[in-house]
Amino acid sequence: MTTVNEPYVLNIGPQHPSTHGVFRLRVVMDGEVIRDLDMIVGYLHRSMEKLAEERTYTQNIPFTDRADYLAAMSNNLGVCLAVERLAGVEVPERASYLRVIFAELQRIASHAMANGTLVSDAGAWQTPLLYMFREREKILDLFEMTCGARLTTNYMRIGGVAFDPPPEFWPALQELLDEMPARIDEYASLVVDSEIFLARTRNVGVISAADAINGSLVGPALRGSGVPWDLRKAEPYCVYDRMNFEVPVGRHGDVYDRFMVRLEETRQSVEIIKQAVAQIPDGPHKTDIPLALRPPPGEVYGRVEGPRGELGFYVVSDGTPAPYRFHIRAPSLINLSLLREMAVGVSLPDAVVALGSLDIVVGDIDR
Amino acid sequence: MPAGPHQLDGHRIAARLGAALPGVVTRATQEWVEVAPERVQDALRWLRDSEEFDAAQLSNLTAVDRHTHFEVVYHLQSLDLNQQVVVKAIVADHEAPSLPSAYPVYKGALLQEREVYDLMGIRFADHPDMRRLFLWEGFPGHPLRKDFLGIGHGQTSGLQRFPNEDLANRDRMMNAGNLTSQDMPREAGGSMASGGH
Amino acid sequence: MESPGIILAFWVLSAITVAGCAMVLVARNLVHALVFLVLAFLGMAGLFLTLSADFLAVAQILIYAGSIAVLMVFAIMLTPLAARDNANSLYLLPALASGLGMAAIVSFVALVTPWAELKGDALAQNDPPTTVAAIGDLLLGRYVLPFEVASVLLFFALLGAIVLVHERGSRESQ
Amino acid sequence: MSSAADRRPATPMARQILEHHSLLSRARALPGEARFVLAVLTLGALVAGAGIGFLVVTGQLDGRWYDLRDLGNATAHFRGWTQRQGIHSAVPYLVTGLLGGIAILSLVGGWLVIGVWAERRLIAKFQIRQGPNRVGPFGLLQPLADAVKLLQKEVLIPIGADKLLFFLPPILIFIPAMLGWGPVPWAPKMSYADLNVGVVYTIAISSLGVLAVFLAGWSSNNHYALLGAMRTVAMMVSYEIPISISLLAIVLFTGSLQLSDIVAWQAQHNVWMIVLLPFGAFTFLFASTAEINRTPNDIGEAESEIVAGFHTEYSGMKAGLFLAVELGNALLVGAMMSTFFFGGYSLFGLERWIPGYLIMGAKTFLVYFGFVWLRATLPRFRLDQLMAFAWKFLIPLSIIQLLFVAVESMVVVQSGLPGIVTIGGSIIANAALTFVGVRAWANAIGYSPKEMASPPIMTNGVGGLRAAEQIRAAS
Repeated sequence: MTTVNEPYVLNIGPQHPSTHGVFRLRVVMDGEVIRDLDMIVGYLHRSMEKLAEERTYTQNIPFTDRADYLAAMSNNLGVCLAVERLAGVEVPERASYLRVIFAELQRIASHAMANGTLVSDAGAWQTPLLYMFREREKILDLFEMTCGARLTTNYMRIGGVAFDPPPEFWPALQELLDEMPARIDEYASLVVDSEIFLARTRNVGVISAADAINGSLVGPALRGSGVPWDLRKAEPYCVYDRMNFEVPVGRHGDVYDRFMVRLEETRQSVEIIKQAVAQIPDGPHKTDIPLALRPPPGEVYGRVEGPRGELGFYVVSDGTPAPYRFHIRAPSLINLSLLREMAVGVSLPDAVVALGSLDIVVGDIDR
Repeated sequence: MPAGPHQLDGHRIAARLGAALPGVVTRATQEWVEVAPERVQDALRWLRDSEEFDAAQLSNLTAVDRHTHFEVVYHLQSLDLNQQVVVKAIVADHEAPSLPSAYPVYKGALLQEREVYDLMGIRFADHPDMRRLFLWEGFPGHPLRKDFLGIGHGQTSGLQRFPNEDLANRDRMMNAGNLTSQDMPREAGGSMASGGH
Repeated sequence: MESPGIILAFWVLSAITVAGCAMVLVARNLVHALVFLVLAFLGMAGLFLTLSADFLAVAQILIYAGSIAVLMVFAIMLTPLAARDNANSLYLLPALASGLGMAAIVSFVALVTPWAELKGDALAQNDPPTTVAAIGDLLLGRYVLPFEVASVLLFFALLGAIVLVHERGSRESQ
Repeated sequence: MSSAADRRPATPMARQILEHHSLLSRARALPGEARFVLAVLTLGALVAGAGIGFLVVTGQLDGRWYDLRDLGNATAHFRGWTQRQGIHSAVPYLVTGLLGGIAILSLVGGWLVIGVWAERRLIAKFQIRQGPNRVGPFGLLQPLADAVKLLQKEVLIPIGADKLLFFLPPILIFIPAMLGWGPVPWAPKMSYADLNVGVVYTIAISSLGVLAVFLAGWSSNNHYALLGAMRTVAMMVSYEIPISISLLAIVLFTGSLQLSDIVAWQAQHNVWMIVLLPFGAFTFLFASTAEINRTPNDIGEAESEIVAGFHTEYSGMKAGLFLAVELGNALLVGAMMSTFFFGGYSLFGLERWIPGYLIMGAKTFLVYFGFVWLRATLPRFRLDQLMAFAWKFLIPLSIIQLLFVAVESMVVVQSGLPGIVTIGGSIIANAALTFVGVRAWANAIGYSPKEMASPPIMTNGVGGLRAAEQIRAAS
């Protein structure tokens, strides 16, 4: 007695509640089980890398805001560090501290979003997401206080940061830092202790450490698989070498581990910001550089640990004010390399959660 | 120094790689090692498996159009040893470029090679899924090539000169503190500088 | 105490039931046929209600309209390569003949059987009749043997289904 | 709890939204005369309430037609009046029947409106938002605005849809949702149809919704809809069994299938079924959430997976009907839950003074609040987990509980011992079954949530595969 199963094609996206943007999965399904998967991206492709070749280095910073719009600060930081190394620009110490503070604030905001949407993908009716939005909102308020923008901040500059935070920034930041640990515990009690959440995320979307390394996974996805790789430790930039923090790594490499790694990283980020606030010196917040910055011919691959992992900027200069080649190594895109391995053979809900755990930002994928 | 803090000297890699796989290395500089395009897979596999370099992860893969040829750049890294290796391969054929795929060595090359194919037009042999990534099938051309929507009169794309820039006075230009945005004439008709206000 | 309303309802429901059954035969679409079948079941439940057999009516809805229909839903959904429309039947004449034969037998039995009708005072005393208790008494008293035999039969059918599925599953896992 | 920073709106816009409908600011804005009238009205209402309360307590209202604690009085008086007037007996039947039907429809309709509003406001509160607060006071008119919006939206029919069957399901699913309210006892003699097979009727009616769901999913010609329909059908079929078994346990105790008898039994023994049958109550609640497609069992319309499940393709008021039925079913389950497990209209003798339907309504809304709470808090199960939970956990344990109850009910009915002994013993035995048996069974089928939760390992090192293996070995 044999049964003939008819596979059918399901189009998940481009507009679907769990694809987090205009992202399409073309899935061949057999009942509830995924037999094949093809991802179709590019709906948000703006060809930033081509546009960048017509702009000066400073003019290219706002593009990076729009690439990963949930981690604009980290993207700004990455491009600034790369170009600074290429052009040999020194950064004042205060600026480095400010960069660390804002990059870590951005990490908290981004992880809040990532974890919140992951729990929403697991079926919680937005409550954890909105709880996490509460703190994200305060962080965005801090951004607004400092540079006038909330999402696409365009705050970092080559040679420093655009503005020194206003006086009312520091008490507000302190208030946030004081309440943050309790808030994180609150998320944990809301989500992590839920057995349904455990049942949905444990042993789902498992990636072994070896596969994760070979598949170029970075960030929480890599650390969730147990690999202690964090560029803030491995290749300290700014003043991360003066900060005391730990790197969380997962035990099984499943969705739950990725979630927990992000949650723990939020705690560590709070610690880093506290230390940075304690240590920050007075002084100028930026070096003045020529608007038409002409780095010497050469190339550089600058990278930072963004919320989604290694965020690289490969910049080739030919001595003109515009980069000859400007490539963004987008963690969101490259983390998707193993999506097919994660999703084929499991049921649709598991695939949705696995996709959510990779924390993709479509702007970052398509650029 | 544009090289990363943990980036290995290209000469050192070239020496080892050349000793293990003769004829693979074509050139080496301080920053990178250049390998023969048809033997990219061998070189990458050797680098991945070698004890000394242990380049377990393909960190970044991209390509640069040099008008006459393409440079495909591989940024490899060893997580355990915390070091970076930069490998380049020159694809000489600018019209129909092709290169062996890194996918059999690094699964992480899957989407990066598709991206390079889509935007640069470099075909990767033995890639399991060589399709466009961002642009639709049938999109004319590969937009990151320098000759895409080519500018005539022997010019190339890219800002050769910053608009309103006083090329005669280099000192003034590089003088820190002298150049703030107020200094730039805003009303310089349709210039690119005023686009970013 | 047959009020005209009840009689009217009886005829209307009968018409619905018969029409539903006829449409099951005529419908070319499996799912449409299923919907008409459910309509016939519901009409039948209504008929039971008009006959003061409320438990039977509810059981009819629960078992036939609820469960059997869902079973058929599953059968339709799990039939491999089932097109939306029925193919032309090769057995039209035999089916018609056997159907008419069945109808004749059922009508004959219904007409010939001496039904134990309640009339006059007996009907008045039993208003409203408590069918649940009566059915329970009958099932576990007078008709206990057929009831148990039916249970055992169903139980073995269940076992058989499990065995069939289990065998296939274990073969797949090997 | 909440610091000052919590209450401070972040932006001027937020502040404006917050203060727009503040009750205090509205009261302040009233002119003096209006405030005086308001005070007089409040005082009058208080006096009238006290007077009615006095009449009720002294028993002067008992049995009068205006004794509104039980609308059965009014009906009986109306019937007697028509008899005395020599009107044909069909007339009062028709009139009361029509009135009852209208009452149920309007009651359910009114509750839907309140339910939509309450759900949105409550979930907003759970989610530290404001919720609808622009249309009418406290956003109370928001459901009406939504309904109007849905009504004027275009009803789209997909090209590949089966036109007839696409049209039917919103209606088909509405009918059982209304019929289900029939046997609910609101007060001692107050229910639309106090069927002697009420329990079976309830189960039968709830099983009818499956078909509409399937038809909706099938006729839409949409994979999401079909997936949702199949999920829902599979789930409903599985969860009808534990519901039936847990209700059977109640029937064994009360010895009647009539809902009013079940409530009367609980009132008479002064015990709620939830105390007597905690596992049964849990089963009923959980299985009901599956039956009516609510979190954590809303896999039939799991938003993050299959968009909207079986009603993906429905738009306009058809979608509105689906949503209304979903909400109405939640309220219906609330009413059933309070009838079966929370003593229905009885409240330990207080129903003597408080109208039964108010008690019943309060209990229903409490259960409904529980549903909203669940929805606001819990993630969703996966289909296979839900099925496993039904078949491996709920059904076997329900059957074990049924065996317990069979013995207990024999003792309660036939031993002749005082109720406090027999029922008290049953409570203890069932509680033991619930708290010991459930754990033992969970262990037996290999479920251990505590081992699943494990925090990540914190490390200071940096490395790749080798470091990962070292860390794993060390922990």
